[in-house]
Amino acid sequence: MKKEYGALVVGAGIGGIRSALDLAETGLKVALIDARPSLGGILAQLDHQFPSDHCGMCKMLPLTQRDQSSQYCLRKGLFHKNIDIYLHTELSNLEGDPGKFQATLSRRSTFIDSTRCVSCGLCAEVCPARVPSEFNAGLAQRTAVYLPVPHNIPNHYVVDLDNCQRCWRCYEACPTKAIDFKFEQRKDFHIVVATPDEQLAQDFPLWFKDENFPVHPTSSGEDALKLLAEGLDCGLMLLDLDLPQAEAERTLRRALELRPNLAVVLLAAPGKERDKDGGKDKVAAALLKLGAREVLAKPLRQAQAVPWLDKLFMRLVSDESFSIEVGAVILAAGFECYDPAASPGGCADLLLYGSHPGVLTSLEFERLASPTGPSQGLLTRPGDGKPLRRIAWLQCVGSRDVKKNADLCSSFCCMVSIKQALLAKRRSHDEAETTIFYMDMRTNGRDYQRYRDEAENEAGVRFVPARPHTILPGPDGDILVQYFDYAGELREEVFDALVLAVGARPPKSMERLAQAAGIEVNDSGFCATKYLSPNRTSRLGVFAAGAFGEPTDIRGSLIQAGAAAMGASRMIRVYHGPRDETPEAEPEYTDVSRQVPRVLMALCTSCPTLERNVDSELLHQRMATLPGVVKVVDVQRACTREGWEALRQEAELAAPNRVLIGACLPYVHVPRLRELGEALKLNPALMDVVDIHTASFSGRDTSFGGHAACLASCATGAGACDCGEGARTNEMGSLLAMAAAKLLGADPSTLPQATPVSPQALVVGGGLAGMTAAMGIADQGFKVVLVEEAEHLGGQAMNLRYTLEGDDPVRFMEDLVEQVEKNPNIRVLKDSRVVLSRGKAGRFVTVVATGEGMAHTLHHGATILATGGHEAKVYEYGNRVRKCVLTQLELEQRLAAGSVDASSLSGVAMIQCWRSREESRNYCSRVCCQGALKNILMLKKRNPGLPVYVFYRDIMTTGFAEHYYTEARRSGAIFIRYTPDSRPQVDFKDDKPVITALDPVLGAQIELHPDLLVLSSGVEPGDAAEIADLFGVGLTSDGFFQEAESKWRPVDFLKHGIFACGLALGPATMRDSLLSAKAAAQRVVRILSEKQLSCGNVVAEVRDTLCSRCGRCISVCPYGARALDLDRDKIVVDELLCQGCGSCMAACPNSATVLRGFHDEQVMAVIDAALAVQPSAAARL
Amino acid sequence: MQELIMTPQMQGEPMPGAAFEPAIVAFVCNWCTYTAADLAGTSRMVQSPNVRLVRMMCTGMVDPKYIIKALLGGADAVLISGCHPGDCHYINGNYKARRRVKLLMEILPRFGIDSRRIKLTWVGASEGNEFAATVNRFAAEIKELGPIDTRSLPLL
Amino acid sequence: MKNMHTPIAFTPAPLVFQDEALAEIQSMVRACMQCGTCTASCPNSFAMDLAPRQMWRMLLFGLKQEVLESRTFWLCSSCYSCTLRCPRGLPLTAAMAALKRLAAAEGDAVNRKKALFYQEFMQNVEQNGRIQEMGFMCHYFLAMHDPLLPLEYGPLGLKLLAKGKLHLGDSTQRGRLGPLFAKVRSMEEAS
Amino acid sequence: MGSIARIEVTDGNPVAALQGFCARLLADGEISAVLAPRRLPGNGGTMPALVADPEQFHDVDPLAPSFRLSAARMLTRLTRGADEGGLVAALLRPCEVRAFIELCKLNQGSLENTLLVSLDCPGAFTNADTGRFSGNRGNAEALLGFLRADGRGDFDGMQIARACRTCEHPTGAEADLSICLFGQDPAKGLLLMANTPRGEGFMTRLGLPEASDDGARAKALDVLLTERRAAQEQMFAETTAATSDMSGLSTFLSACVNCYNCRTACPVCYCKECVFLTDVFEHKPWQYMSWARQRGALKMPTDTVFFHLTRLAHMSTACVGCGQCSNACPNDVPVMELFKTIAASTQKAFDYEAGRDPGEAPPLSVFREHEFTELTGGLD
Repeated sequence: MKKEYGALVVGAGIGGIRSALDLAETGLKVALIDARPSLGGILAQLDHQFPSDHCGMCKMLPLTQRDQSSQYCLRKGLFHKNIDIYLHTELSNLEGDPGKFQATLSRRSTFIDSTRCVSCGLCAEVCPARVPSEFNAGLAQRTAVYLPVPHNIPNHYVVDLDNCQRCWRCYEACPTKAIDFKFEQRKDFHIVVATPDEQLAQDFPLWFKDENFPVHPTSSGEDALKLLAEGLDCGLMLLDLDLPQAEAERTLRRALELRPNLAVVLLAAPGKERDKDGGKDKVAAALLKLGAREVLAKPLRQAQAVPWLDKLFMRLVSDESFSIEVGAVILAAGFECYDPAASPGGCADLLLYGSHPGVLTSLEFERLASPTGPSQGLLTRPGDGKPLRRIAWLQCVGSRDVKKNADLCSSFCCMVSIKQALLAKRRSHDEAETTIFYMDMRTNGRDYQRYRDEAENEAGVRFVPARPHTILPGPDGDILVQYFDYAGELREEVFDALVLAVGARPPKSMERLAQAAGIEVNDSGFCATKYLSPNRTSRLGVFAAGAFGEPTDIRGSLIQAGAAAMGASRMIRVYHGPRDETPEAEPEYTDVSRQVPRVLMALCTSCPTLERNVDSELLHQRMATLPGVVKVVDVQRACTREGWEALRQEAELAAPNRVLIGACLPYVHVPRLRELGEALKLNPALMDVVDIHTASFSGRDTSFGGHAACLASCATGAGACDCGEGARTNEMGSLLAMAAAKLLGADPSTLPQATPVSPQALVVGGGLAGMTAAMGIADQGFKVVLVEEAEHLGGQAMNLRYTLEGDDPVRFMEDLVEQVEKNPNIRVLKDSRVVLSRGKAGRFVTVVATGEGMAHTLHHGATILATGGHEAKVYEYGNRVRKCVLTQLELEQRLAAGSVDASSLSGVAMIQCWRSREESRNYCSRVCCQGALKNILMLKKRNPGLPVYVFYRDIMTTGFAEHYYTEARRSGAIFIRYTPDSRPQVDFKDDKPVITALDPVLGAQIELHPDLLVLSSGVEPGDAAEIADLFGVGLTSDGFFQEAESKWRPVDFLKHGIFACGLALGPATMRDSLLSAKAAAQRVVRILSEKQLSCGNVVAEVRDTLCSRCGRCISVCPYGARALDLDRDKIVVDELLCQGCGSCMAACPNSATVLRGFHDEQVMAVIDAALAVQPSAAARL
Repeated sequence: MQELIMTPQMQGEPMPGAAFEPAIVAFVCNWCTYTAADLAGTSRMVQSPNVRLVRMMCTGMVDPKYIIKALLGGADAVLISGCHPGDCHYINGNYKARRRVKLLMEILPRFGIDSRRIKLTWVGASEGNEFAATVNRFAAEIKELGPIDTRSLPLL
Repeated sequence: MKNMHTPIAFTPAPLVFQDEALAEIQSMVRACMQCGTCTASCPNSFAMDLAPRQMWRMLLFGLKQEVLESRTFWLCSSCYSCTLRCPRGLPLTAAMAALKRLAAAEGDAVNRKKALFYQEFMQNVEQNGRIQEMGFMCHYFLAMHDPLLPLEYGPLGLKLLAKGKLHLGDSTQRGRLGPLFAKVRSMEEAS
Repeated sequence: MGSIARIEVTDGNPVAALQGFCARLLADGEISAVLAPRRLPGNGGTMPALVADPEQFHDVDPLAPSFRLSAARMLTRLTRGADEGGLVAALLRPCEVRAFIELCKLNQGSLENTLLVSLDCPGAFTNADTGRFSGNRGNAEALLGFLRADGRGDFDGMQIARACRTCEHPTGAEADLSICLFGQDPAKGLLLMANTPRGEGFMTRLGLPEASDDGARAKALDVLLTERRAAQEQMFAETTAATSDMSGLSTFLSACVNCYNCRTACPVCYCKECVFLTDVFEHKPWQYMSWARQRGALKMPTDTVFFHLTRLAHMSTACVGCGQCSNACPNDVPVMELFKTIAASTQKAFDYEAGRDPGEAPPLSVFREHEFTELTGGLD
């Protein structure tokens, strides 16, 4: 029966994971697939991310309903009740329409059975193949059977068949027989060879004798078909194109009728015949279209044909293709880093990439600086290992380059270079000198300008505005870089290493994915999306998330992913109707709090590693003596279905109220505890899995000799041999004792009852962001109250007249306002203000006062703050005073209204970054560069000869907007760079602006007499201080909302249940606001879609009789989950906000507050168990 | 009620012939350090077998009385390892741990417990080699420092 | 780049497109983003008074006089390395050639004098079907009306003579290219 | 230093003068009651009493060198939460004032509801000796001798408690009003100083005659402090030597019977119930058996050193050195010496002084991003 999923997410990079989590948390089942054998995409290779220079992926994990998902570092892996993860799987076809898609997925086999592999690594030790490792970006080598990413748990090994040398050593070395090359199925894999060439017909059977493939050579197509007709179970047919074309085609068509999934391979004669009549190519192409699999060039040599056919056999037998039914599809396949050594568009020769060890791409540098990298995190040059002390970064490699079909800006490489420069300084304890060569330093995120200033002023990173043209091998293995600085001097510098800030390219499998998903691709090769509907692809029901639509940084990807999740969730709800099936009933567990603790301990003794290294009989005896342990049982291979069944029967027999399983890789079993809990009617919190497997490995001798070998070699024989078995058994014994002690102290009482959720949302602010968010929530069937201060909806976006990409924002806003006002689920309160708000996630109570003095009290489950912002007020240079000085917004409105006639103008000057990116407002307002370009193109369209001069510091056109910057230059606008200390001076002569400034290229003062001066004054947040402390949320120093985590929770607040979006979060274009609004809407739907929010297993409780109300725990709680209830004079814990971090427990001197699962006596018992000295083996004898 | 059958380890001097094996209790945070420990374990970086990891949700949860309990209970050393400042899943748990260890470093060394027996380190999620190196170095250091003298004292 | 740093104070007049020869060259280099790769990769840039990057800039500003006074475009030996490496894909060598033509056509006496070398060269080729070094030299020195010039090229000339590079002249190819030049002239009149 | 007034002493009886002072305090409308030490009927010495009736001051004796328990905890109970009636005036020793300030930082009491009056403290005898000093049993002459000697030297063959001998805070500058004894002739008159605005307000209302500080007090204080700091250094050295290793510490605490009396008497140990009395330390039989087997033999009751170390960790940064712990210990365990020595070093480490300033947050209640990087080897 075909599996049903709410959504299919293609690509398990950070964007994919975010979309999957956002959907899974609203209760939808999600299938998450990725072509790579590991989770995390490019992020698994990055350890630090700007602007916080820290890792923080785990902050993306759900906060409420925590126990549905994994609660450990995301690098290890992801588990969620509603997400099924298929790795090594690609989308091969997508039919049907939204709400009912049929997706066929093809999964390339890894040839290793994931339930058997215990990642002991012995196969990798014996594998002779050496291939550049993708994880370490080619800097290190890996074997053909390898571990894709060291962190992932369960991290099973993978066979890379293409580089496998078929020596089968790994097959022999594997202790648990997890590697399966399907040897025995070879003898019934019949191969039919239809070829007129006798020599080939004789050779084939000989060649494949030792592989014992049954080969049936036939001289013509008919004989082959006869064989098939007689019922031969044929696996592969080789069709020689030397046969007449008609016969070959008939044979192929007939064969596919007899065996629909038969693999047919064409044997094409070598080049010269083909050209004679040119027919063979066309024939091959035709047959391929008909269903032939691939073409193999003749003449075949045994050394090349046998491995090829053997591998094809293995793929045919092991790979599988299955189809699932999904409501919506999200494509989050991300991007590939530009490879300078790529043959057609590469620049390896110019930049010595590949020939000089010191020239690295930014990804390679990232791996170099990572502790799991080739040099264990020491910054040494690959090759001669020289410590890197003088490092240079070269920006825009493979981006902003018209000749390499990359007229786009990858938008993250500038910030990545600054981060890597800071990382290099920190790793080398400030000895490294770092230089960044750039054209425009694109730091247009909200905190990014401060990040750059800090790097430049405090950390001493040197920024050089120049584009090195010549890279030469320097003295003793260093690199000589020649460049022209802005003053026109030719400079030459020597560096230890040169890092190329490589841009983004569409993923390699892009056209295959686009063809499979049926979506169009834009001219840069990325998925085509429109400006004002950013994550809709060309096909309805298929959404683009993360950097798949447009190259963007991690924060952008996450917001895009959230928006795509909202689009998909809305699509599913619209086509499936309100979710009919009732949420599965909460399984009720028997209350064991009255019973004496009885622990059942199950030891999985299946792996050979265990028997050889541990004296299991002594272990059993020791464990039986543990307090509270009533039964110790052995289970064979607990990781398999039948092993798990055996364990369940044992458990039902012993009827324990605690279950402890000693097995390998606990993360595989933890999700299964839920089933066991239902079977035994025992709360899974009273069960635990402990990893006894790693212990049996680590320790001095990792060889497999174990105790036996040690006894033989160790003279004392029965003496206390400290190397092998004694230490292992001790370690395992204490691990189990510790786990048992913890379980003994587990608190069996039921969790505090869940808080019911009022299924309504409150949106404060009726601008573009507020309305989009309200629509996003209302369309998914929830009530929304939209509160707007002004008399009408629309906010700042109503002032826009046209966009850079040529959309019409005016009509877009009119439609949006009309939809919001007509939507039955949205109640609009205009000219009204929030007066008071109390409560927590799921149960907010807010009082809104309307203009006519009416006060509404609203009960809602979540809140979105979208108070927006406005154009910054700039009063210098005659702005607002003189007629000839405008801001970009006024110019846009006048151009649209026609009050400014471009053809009558004789010259226009523009000044960018006016009073932005300076101390009073030290952030880039992100919209003015695009605004300026939009106006320039409009002016030039109406008057091509009009001279336009733009004074700029850095043009911030990230993503595809770069194309319009090139257009603006091509249209004749002259861009003149200025620095904060040589600012253009403006004064006025007979009511016309006169601008004098230094043109750095000419090195000369120029004086312009335009008749219009346009200032880009940037963006300021609305006055949100009052709203902020009404809802108890924070503001940044510039007055924007301070989100919980700028990268991983971009639209959430630290206080759960309140979200923010739009201009109030930071400067944003219309597209950014739309995206953050949709992402915020999906976060709200995540809360509203639950009937009641239950808290996690690990949550704090207050034992009131012991508490002396000192308030220490209130101030120490990072989530503000604790409060002093004045009238009941008690400390009250809000179970929803509490994330179980335990800070309160450590702050309370007399453990008046305790954390479920980590009571003081529990931890003390664990410490005792850890220190209980185990008698060595000798004592037993 | 059975009890934990443990033969008496020693009256004063360690078992003849067996070298001194330090017993080290490590309080590790569930997020970054536990991932590094798993990474060190699965990638076979040799770890001394005498370190027992006690998994806490965050180093901010490590109460000074756990450290005192461990040292008095016979642990030769205590390692507290958490995420780098700024990486903490709970935003500022590691800053609290740092202050509490600072307080203990002022008290316990005055009673002859060598300050090297308590160690606070920050280990990132992918620093498996760093964690293994820290643990191995720490175990070697304690082994050379010798057993803690609380084990033989008739006190608790 | 000798006189680089003397500030050139001027006021760029509003560009009125009456001079479409200049506009045609401007449209070639309009998308320049001043990255300086052309200047750096030009082998003769050491001898140029205005760096190519600055020359394009002044061109965009419409400073035709200052551009025509400089020697930069005359020194371009069209090795095409700047065109190859310009990240904007601009036809820089073609622009240099266009400037030469513009200078020859509208330039002042100094420019016309510099254009003489090219005119004499082409005439020599048109007459003899190939370059006759000796004939060409005589005509060029005569046209330059500068008696000292031959002496300046004296040592170079002897070296070429020793190596047999100075072709004394024969008439086998005479007039062979006549129709080609005629065709080119007719096309020039037509455009 | 705020204005200074004079408390007249008639016919050489300073105690009567202070009783009059208390009565005048009570007469003021804002003060609803006065907490002051009152003589006990039987064996002499004083205990705090909450006097609400002006006539009942006849046996109040704030000057008696008797310090049976710290009144700080009592005051917190009187001033906790919203103030119903008027203020409570409290005559306290400097260490009681500082202990009260520490408790207010922990929301146990509030400074707004009380008028703190601190007395210059010449020190007091241990509870065992208090009864035997004649001055405590009505011998006014002996009391005047004691006050004039600023508590230095022997009285009836006894010295003041070691905690007081090593105390370097004999004056309570943090209180609203201070009654100055040092450098004054108790028979003639005492000085009254106001340290806070509220103290100023009451001073003027009391209408005491103006006075000027002739520096005698500072001189006497100087002499006293040098002597006490020397005694303190000597005590620290002694204790550090005695507890330089764990066996030293265990012999130091060998007499302890886990009665936790020192915790009950300690003013800054504010827990309702000490964690060592809660279920956390109610060990099960098998735990005792396993420890016994582990170590061979097990001292009972267990968790002795554990208790003292944990208490050090909890309150050494708040210890004001009042000595009540040794006072309350039935088996004369030198608890005060141990806690004052450790408290000195932990408070210096965090650059914090218990009770110095109500606004200064206790060390373990604030956390900063960049600090103590030397702990993790310079790694931030």
